[in-house]
Amino acid sequence: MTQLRSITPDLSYKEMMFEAAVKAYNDAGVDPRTDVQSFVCSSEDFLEGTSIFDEYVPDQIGGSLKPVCTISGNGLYSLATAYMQISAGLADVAAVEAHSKASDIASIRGIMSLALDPIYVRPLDLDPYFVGGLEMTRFLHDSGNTREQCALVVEKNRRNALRNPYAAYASLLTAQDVLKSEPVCQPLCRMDVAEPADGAAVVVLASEERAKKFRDDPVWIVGLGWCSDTPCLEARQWGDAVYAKMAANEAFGMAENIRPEDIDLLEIDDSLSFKELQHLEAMGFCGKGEAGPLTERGATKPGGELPVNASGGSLGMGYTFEMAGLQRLCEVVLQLRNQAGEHQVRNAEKGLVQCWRGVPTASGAVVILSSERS
Amino acid sequence: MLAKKRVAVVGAGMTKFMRRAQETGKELAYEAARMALDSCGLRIQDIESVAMGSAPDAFDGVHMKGEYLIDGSGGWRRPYMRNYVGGGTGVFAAIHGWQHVASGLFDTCLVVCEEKMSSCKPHPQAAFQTIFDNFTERPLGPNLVWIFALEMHRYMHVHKIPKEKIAVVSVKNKGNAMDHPCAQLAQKITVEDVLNSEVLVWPVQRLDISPTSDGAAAIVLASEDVARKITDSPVWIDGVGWNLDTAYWTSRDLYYPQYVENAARMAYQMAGIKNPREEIDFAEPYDPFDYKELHHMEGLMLCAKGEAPTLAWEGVTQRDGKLPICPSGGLLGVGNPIAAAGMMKICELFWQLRREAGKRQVPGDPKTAVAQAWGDLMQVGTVVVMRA
Amino acid sequence: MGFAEKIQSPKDITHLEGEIPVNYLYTVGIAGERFLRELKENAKILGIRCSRCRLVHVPPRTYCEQCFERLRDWVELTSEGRIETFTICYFSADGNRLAEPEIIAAVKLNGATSAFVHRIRDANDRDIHIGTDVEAVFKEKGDRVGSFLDIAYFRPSRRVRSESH
Amino acid sequence: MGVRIKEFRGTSLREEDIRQGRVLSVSYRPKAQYLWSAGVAIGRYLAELKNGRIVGRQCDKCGRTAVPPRMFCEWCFRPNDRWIILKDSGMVNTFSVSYIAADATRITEPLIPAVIQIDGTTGAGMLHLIGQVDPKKVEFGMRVQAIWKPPQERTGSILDIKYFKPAER
Repeated sequence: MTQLRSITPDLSYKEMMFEAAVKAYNDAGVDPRTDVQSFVCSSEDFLEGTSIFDEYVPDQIGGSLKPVCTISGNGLYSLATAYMQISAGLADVAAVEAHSKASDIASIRGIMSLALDPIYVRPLDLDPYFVGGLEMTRFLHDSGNTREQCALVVEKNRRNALRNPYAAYASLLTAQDVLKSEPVCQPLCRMDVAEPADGAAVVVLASEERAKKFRDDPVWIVGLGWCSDTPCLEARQWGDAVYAKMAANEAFGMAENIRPEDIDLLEIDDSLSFKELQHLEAMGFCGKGEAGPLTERGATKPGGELPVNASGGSLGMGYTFEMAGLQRLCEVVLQLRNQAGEHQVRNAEKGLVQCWRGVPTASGAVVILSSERS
Repeated sequence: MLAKKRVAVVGAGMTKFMRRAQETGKELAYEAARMALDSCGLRIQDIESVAMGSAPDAFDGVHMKGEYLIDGSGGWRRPYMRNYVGGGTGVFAAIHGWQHVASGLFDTCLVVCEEKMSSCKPHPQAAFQTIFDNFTERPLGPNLVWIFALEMHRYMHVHKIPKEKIAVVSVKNKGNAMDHPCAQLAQKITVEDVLNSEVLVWPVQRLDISPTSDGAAAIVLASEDVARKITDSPVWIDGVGWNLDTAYWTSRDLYYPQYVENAARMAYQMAGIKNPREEIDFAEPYDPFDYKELHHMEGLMLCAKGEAPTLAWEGVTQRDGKLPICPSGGLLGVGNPIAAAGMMKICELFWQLRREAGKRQVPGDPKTAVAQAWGDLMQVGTVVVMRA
Repeated sequence: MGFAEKIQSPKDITHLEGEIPVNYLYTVGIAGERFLRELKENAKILGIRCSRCRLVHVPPRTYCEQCFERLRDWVELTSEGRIETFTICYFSADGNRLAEPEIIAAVKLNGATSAFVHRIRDANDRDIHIGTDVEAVFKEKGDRVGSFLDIAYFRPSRRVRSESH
Repeated sequence: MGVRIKEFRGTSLREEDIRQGRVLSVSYRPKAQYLWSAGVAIGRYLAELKNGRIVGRQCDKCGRTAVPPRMFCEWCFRPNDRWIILKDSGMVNTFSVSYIAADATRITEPLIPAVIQIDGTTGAGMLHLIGQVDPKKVEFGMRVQAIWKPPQERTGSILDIKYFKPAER
């Protein structure tokens, strides 16, 4: 993964992807031209400003004239696709790519508006984050978590980022600063929303047999799941992250012997402050209404009993759209290899990564990683 | 490690292909998905995962189009994922669905492809401007037909192919489509009609091209044991392959689609096919332009390089010929709602191999067939081998 | 890693401005056609029932997303409902600040199981909470064009408004 | 459409059905604006076009010179090694004659798009136009020469080359 930055005017997206790819292949000890049999990229055309973005991905990741495909989704979906390809016997080694060139986008709200239903929602002509505002109101109402607890998530994650050299938005700001920030779609304020960042990430997957040849300390994917709730705002259960609950159920179902209480650290979606609390509850890491109090007493800090987003999360590192899931996965891999540096969580053996595809979607994925094959 | 499973197509469905549909994209996807389920007596509750294929969002005019289409595609509260390899998507969607089941993660997968190009104004071609490199190509004002004309012309030059040997493909496919109830451009035309049609970008003329279309198509996939419970006549996906060439298309010799050959080799190897010319009974190569069918026959190694035009001219590729090509009527005749058009080819293999294609049925006893799609900047090949 | 050379002066940085230059015209679909016609002609809100799932979808659809059955059982709904959730929005879709913030709510109409997302106007802020009864205000017939915005907005029901005064 | 399937759905419309309001529709003009970063390779390429030069990048491992340039070799997957100043002449690899504009409307003066292999590269070409020639006289393998805009009109764009014209023999 490259360092995240608020802008990268000196590099094209191709050059950013190349840097991430070189780092990943070097880390894994593979040559993409001879060892990697499949490449899975992640992009959405309107985020790139280019139609059929799949055209432009192969060269800078070493995939020319090889099996390369694009998943229109978050990097964790691409990871799941590569996992299926390896399980099905199509490849021994696969590379997964995701990136964000958010600074190339000059009208992000205009583009997010294009994701709203053209007949029944878009005519309102409002900041698409209103969908997040609607969710937050209902979530706080149903769960009993408070507005202030959401602000504490921002304080925690931006401070966590101070210890992470990859982060673009590290800061000592406080919960009070968050509450005072400009309202966007109340109760959502400016600082509740993760700021966009540029970066690229590449992850190399290998079958069990090959992985052991490449390195002594591979990190294992022991569970994964992805799920979509209704795309229709009219049919939403506004207070619940059904997608996160169902994806986590699938992932834990696959990871057989692992339960939520066995997880040592989490890197989960916090692209809107309340989402960290909502996702913790949806995935069964605590009961309804307990995530706020847990945050308040510091349990989710890096030294707490359940470290959440020790990296700084999207609030502290920056929001990288379809790369966000892969960014969190890279963080957990570093943690499980005991290479996370200043923000290393002690004795981390099992980690969980989760993504949400952002406003206005109700889709997301969960991956459980372990340093043990189990 | 999970065991690799054999995967079958057990159901298929599609909408009519139309220049302009009243249905929303969601409604189109629903009609195709529902028909695919009905055709094998399954309900949505029997479906464990959904793979969606759709091409540029700039056609439908919806960012994250895959998310928008979830409800119409049966993705509600299911593992649902969208794949996207440009024009190659329709066949790649079947490959992606195959991966869902062959990996052992799921026993069933509903694969749905949708495209609604008519939403794009003034013309869907406007969206194609944005497929070019923003710095080095788009300022020149290119359109999609330019690059295909460049490829077609190079192909004609290298093999010294007269235009009429290409035009015969358009005549055949539009004629074959007369028997397809979903066809948008079924026509009885002659080689002269093609040669006399309006010149768009020489050597491409009006009747060399498939139309822009709205439509959807879908299949149901199942693992071997589940498939055998659903139907007595599953059609097996025995080989899959895909390949993407460099984005720097001006550095390649466009006369031959090496990426299609690579994809075909991957699929044939998996299916145990050593001699495709002998072992493939009929094929549905991608035919958005008439010359592409010939180009792709060569890439699929169904004939030697430069030999396809002669086979077409001599009638070998007619529905009752020795090697029927595009018995459906292809994109030229049935229509080209990009991803749905590729999926239509998978549907055609399914119906033909089950001998359910009615008036379009190829004669004899077809056992093995190949479908292929192509896209991006003349760059991606996606190939599926199916067996009865 | 990286390249043999990189840009070392901000003066050497180049960028290009551009857009995706297209317009769209969306048909409203089979279910949408009947629904929006009814709004336009008769200021009536139609839903569609799925008896299998015990759902009444509004806006109506040709199918039930949950059981995937084809739907045909159209029902007429009242124009009254209650707020499921709401937000106060300060910006427009193009990122400009609105002259007046706009209250947006998900409104579940009586008899429906899904909830419209629409504007709330003509309201005191203190009356707006989850559970508030609201009613649709339609545009005048001559101004209705067969759009979702033929419902101009929702406002607190008469009872809420009279208690508020 | 198997024989088992009797009915195919889909409601086909004519343009007039929508234009005359017989069916309802919603129009929308999206706001999809960008500021694409050129990056190292394309940034220099455009700057050199402004200087009236075509530059490529060479890979020492395979010896290829790539134009348009990139900072990596896609075949060797390594950072490539040096800038090469190329001639502004080349050879027509393939061409076509366009009677339609980008939005599919008809144009009277046809354009001649071509892939031009730039001299000094190994088969690397660029998309550009051919001018100052009767379309009927363009041939495969024909030698062509870039015609530049005057220096004061150049902006650092691929359009700083007006077109390529047949080279003098």
